[in-house]
Amino acid sequence: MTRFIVGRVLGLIPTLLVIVTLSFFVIRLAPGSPFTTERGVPKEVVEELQAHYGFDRPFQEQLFNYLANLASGNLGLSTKYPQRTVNEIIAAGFPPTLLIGSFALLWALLFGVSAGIIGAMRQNTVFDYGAMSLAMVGISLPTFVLGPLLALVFGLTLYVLPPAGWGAARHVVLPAVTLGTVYAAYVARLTRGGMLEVVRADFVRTARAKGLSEQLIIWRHMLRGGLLPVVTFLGPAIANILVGSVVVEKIFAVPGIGPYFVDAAFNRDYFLVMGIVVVYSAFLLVMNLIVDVLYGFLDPRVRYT
Amino acid sequence: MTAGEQDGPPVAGQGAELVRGVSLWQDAWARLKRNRMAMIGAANTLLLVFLCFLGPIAVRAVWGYGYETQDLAYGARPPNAEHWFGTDFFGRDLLTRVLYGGQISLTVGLLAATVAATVGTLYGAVSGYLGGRVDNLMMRIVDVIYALPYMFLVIILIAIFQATNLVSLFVGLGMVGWLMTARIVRGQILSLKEREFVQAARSMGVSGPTTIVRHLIPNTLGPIIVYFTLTVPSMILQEAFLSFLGLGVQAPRPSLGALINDGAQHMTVFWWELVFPATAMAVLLFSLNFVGDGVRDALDPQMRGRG
Amino acid sequence: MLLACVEVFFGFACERADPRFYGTTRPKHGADEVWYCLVSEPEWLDPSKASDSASGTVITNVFEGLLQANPKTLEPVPGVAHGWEVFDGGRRYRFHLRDSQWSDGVPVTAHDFEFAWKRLLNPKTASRYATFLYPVRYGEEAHRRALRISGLTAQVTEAQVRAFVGGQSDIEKVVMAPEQRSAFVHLQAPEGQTGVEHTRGVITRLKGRALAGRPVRVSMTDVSVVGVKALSDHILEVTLTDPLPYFLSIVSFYSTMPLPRHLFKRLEAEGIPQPLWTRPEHIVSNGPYRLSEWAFRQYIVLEKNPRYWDAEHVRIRKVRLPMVESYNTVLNLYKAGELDHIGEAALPSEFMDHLEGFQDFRRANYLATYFLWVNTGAPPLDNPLVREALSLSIDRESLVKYVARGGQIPTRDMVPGGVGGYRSLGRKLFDPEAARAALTKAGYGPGNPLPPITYRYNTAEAHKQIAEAVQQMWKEHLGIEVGIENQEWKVYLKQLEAHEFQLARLGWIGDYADANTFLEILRSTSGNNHSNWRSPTFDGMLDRANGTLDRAHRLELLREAEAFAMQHNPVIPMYVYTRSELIKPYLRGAYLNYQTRTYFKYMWIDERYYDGTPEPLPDGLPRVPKPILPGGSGSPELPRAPKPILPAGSGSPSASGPDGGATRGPDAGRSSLGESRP
Amino acid sequence: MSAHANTGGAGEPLLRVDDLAVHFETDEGVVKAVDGVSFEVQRGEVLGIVGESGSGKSVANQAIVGLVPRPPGFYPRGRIHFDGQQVLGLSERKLRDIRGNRIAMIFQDPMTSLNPYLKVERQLTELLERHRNLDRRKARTGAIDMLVQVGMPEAERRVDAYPHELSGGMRQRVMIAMALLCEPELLIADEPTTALDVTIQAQVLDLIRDLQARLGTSVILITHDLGVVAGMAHRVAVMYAGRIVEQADTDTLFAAPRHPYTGGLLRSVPRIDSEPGRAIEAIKGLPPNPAALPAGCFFSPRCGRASERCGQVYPDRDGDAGHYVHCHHPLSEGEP
Repeated sequence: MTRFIVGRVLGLIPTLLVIVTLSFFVIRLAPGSPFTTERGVPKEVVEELQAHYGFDRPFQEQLFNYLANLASGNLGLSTKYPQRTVNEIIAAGFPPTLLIGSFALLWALLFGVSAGIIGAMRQNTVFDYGAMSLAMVGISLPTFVLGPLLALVFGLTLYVLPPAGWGAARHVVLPAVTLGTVYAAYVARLTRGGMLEVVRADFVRTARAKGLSEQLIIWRHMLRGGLLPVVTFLGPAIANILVGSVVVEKIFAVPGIGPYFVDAAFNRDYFLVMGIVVVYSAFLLVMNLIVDVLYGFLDPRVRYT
Repeated sequence: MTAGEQDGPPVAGQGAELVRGVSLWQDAWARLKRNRMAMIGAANTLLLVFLCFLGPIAVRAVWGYGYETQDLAYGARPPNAEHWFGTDFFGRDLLTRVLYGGQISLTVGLLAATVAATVGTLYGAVSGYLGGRVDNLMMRIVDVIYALPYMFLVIILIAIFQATNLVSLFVGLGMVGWLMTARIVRGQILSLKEREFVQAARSMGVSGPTTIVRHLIPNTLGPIIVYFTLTVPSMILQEAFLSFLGLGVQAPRPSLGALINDGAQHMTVFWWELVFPATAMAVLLFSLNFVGDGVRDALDPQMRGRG
Repeated sequence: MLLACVEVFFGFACERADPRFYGTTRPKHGADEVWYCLVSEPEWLDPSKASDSASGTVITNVFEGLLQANPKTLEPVPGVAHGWEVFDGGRRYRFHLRDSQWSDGVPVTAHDFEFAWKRLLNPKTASRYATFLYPVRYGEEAHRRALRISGLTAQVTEAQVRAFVGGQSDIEKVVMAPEQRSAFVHLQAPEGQTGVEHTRGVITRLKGRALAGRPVRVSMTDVSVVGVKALSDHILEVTLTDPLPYFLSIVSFYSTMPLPRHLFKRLEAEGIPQPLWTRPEHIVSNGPYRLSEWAFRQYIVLEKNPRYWDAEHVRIRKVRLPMVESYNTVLNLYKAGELDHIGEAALPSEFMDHLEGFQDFRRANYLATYFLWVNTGAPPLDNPLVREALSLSIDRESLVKYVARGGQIPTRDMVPGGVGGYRSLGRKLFDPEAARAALTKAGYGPGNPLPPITYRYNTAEAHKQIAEAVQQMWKEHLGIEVGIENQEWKVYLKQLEAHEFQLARLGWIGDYADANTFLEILRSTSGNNHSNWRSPTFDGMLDRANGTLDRAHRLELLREAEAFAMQHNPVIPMYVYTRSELIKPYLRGAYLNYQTRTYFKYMWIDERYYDGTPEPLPDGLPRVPKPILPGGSGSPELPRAPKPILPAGSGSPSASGPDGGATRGPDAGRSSLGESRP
Repeated sequence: MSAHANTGGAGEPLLRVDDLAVHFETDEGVVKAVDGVSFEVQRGEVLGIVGESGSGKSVANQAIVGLVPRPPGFYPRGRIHFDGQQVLGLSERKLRDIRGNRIAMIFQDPMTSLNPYLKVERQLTELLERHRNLDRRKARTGAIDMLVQVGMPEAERRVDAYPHELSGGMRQRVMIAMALLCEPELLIADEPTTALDVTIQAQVLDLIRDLQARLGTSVILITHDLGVVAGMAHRVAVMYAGRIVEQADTDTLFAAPRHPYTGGLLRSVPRIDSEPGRAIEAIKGLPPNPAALPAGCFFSPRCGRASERCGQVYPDRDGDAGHYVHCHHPLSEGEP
């Protein structure tokens, strides 16, 4: 197990290296420069800036320098926020995104798993149809509709939660719910499906034949197997929640990393784009690794090789 | 699902199958037909396709205006007898725009999903068929792309293509959406290629590409179709997401996503701009999702209930 | 209560809100605080480097330059300099500084200004606004690192200098500086080489060579030659190349604000990187406020600077500046009382009809023109008649009324009327008949349709709407199909610069209140001129106008220049921008002006305006400082100075100055409440 | 528990099933999975129930402990008495006290019937925790003891294994251990050997037989394989399409089957003593669709002896409790 994890972690490095090189190349393919603005900038200024950021060097040298800096944990300088290092920007933006993302995931799991269990246990009843219709609504409702709606209801009509902003616990609620609802819907469907598969499994019949209580059967015998599809879904879900935070963070003015996915690419803020790609990819790869380990933990039949 | 599985009472199908020797496809069709929600969804989808593709033409023929016809002095009116869904800021008829937007969304969804399915199938099939090191390398590439933030990829793709037209949009979406299909197809091919009929084809000297196209891909069609039907609605949502970021279909063409985004921005002043497109989108996605679920249940009983 | 709220589910206010106002009418903070919205994270809080509007707002309130602007009229009024003198027909200025301190107690001196201005012009600073000081003598030479040839005799001519350098490099221009015994040569670097590399190469090759039989020194120009000098702690002398009518406007702009030299020295000694000097833990400033918190991309908090020379008149003690980018969110926050004032954020046109109905909504003209660049380089747009036809067939009145909706002023001129006393051309806005006639005359019609044209805009909702409407108008009035296409910003700009477009929208925001700022971009040499229309005639007309000291005559010459340019339609103007703002009724002293310049020091919270007040009162005129003539005590080394001459560009002498205290607003009767201070 | 054990064949039977019917509501109508089944199990007795898959034998037995999922299943009629107590319609809570405790079950496929996500220990101890109120430690000791009893090699170690780490035989031993852990009075073994290799089948059957003899547990052995029944059961009931068509003590049934179906089943079993060259015969045709049962005798469409009456009237019971049959044309003794 330990060997498996160490091996996988080491395996991440070449993957990450390829990702970095690839994105370094791709972002430079996009036309435009970080220093153009609608107001003409003197050539001298642009040259000075190019030299400052090292963009006047040959491409291979830039890539090499970047990788060398990366190895020492230095992600370079932002061109859009010239007073900030990319490290600083990401360090400032990642916690809010992570916080909202975690709560969104928590909400998705709590709501989704409960709804899914109810749906599966009371299959083809009003509860089932209710929960699954709700899930379908969740899946079919884009976040940029749900977000403003929630802000309108709770922020501007009932005045119970701030319609936007950041800094206090109450600011987390609406963004997290907005972001998590779609995934709650997916989780509900997956849980229901997984539980339905398990509910008729032989070993659950065995558990019934043992005279165990229904709660114990659900908790001990069904949940693990029933949640496996959900666990498989967690990897992509985490990735999507990270990207999906773009919308939510814009709507609720959360100072997270989300808007950079778009803005940094638009501003041709090369190092910031790279920094985000690196951090995002590394985070995602690690999360996928954790999901794999979790999967193995839940299903002892999976071998670590 | 009835109590028929395991060792309970036998279900009609079990015995009947053996007698009649029903093929996988006929059986799947039969199963699909029995799924009431899926059939309602399918009927609904057909109705929407019909409305979205013919509606704007009919409106232009009868009333002489289209989704792009402005009447600036008649901007942003709530629903009325003349304009059932009201008009938008430019005095354009919202009903026509919703219908046309549905057309665009359906097109983007279908084409992007087709791109994704085609690229994914070919890539997965080649990877699975060749196996070994090549397979390993090709799957590594998939892993790498998978770990890249997909927004970033789409933005860069759109920037490189230097235009946000329909083609680059569904190419962009499709290029990012093929990964899952590639993985699924590869897995299927890996197990299929050891089967007798493939071995037989090989031993008879059938070439690699022919084997893939004639023998392997048709046998993975089930999962491909299942995944395809589930991809269509998700692509429609992705397009909506891009519209929110200003990267979607460009004006004056509306997509449902773009309409909803406009509506969400103005919902406190022009509620109808949100309500109608959002409802249309919900109904469309509902229908497509039910069809997708039904197809999955019908074609791949093992996947039943997933996703 | 719940029922009431459900009732207004789609309404705009709950019971507690006064329906005459948009959202809450009671601040969520104390009476000495303001919450104001910044549209984005400021890029730099360094006056030399900043160029975005968020930075501008913070810097304007945290630092103070020689002059500041009247918050209502934007005319330059005394800041750190309490008075100034003008010599040599407007070529030399002497600013007299008052006794004032940095926020750490160190006195603000003329040396701080000299340091700041030279830093702005230092190419290493890479300031986007360095060009503002190009009019200062040798400012351009220093910034562009011209080749400097020194040790010349008075007899050396420009031709000799050209001959001397000519063999080594192409020459852009030569500036002779006999009083420095120097000549400055702007070189033209060959393709693929940066200017610095090229100049270095030229210097090595010229080293040791003689000019006109005498040895000369060849070097790269640095900021030491620039015409700005601290004559004492209290006197700053500035020499200009040519008289500049709007120079005092530049001096009131944030790029020319002083920098704390002593802090830079200290940071260097402590080994702290210089770019960090604007962090709250380091920054030292001289304005009415000081930076107390800066949460990246979240908010900035300003606190009153007790050492500000006019601190006794600053009433708001704390300014909270949340950064919110989405306008919907901005509106929501304002409505919920999380913001007191929306100033910089562009309110969406769709909301205008709705917002205009509220009493806390205000609108002002903005020093900016919305127009299309026309690429005159390729057919069919190389034909002036086609351009005329396109320009005349846009129904600007409808565009503004139904699409832009912000009360913008439709125009077919480049320069907004009234800027620095400028009388606009007032060209006819809309004439579809004439437009069709022009198109026919150009040879296009049913038989010979116009080749395809594409109208391009950068991706944004507002531009999309304009483009869609204009597209429709051309179709209707000219019967032509114009494609519209959007492009994301960076690609868009690149294509503008490369002339890879046919029609492309842009908004030009005036840097200072003078027609020149709008006409400048049409010069054939301007890097901002994206049309292919280049006219030496026009350049000459502009030069002639700006060399004219008489204000009225100068404006007339400028007007002739504009008329000449607009005849050719290198641009298709659409309207003059407006700025729409929401200001809570209890926030007073927030003035509207034609730039986004917001001064918090004039604001205060009036508790009598909480919760449904009577008719809100219009703000009166701000009380601004008057210039004081430099007296004997302030400048021992100088004789008593003559009466200051105030240049034309910034308004008449009588209007530029001390009317703040004298003029009372409509609320003059309530002295305890009104604008005039105790 | 030993008080109940081995009280012989006389007196009140341990289990009495009377006219039991279990029907299912399906899309295609009501499926009569079990329709009027009656049988008894005496203390210490082994009853074999034989039938093809789908004949209702498993459903009937799952009904005894209330494991038939409801809905879609329901009981239109019937009584089940266990140890004198009517268990059909007993509350779920009371049924749970009986399940695993007084009546235990062994299922067909130990691979799927054991929870793949839990260690063997957990799957055993939870029974003792539930029915014996033991703590986890004591339960573990009990579990290991039982594993030793069922002949699990290295029980101490294997108790911490996951099911997939065990061989098929070992898994079934775990199942048996699980079933016997609470020393039940009745053990329902539902096709306990079907999924196992032939060699292991014998071992497992021997084990069940040994334990049955040692503990005196009553056993219902459900199988489609008459060969399994032969060496184990005291009595045999043959089920077809939801009904018992013949019941007799084992020796009688094997020696003189009366129902043509039983006869067919017997002929399809390979026997060591069968004449060389005699082909094993399969019963032709397929079991009927339970949602659309044929009129008359359900077996008549496949029966070589069927007459016109067989297609019209379901045959009444013929014979006594010792050996009865439902057939219009029963085989006479010695008939093939």
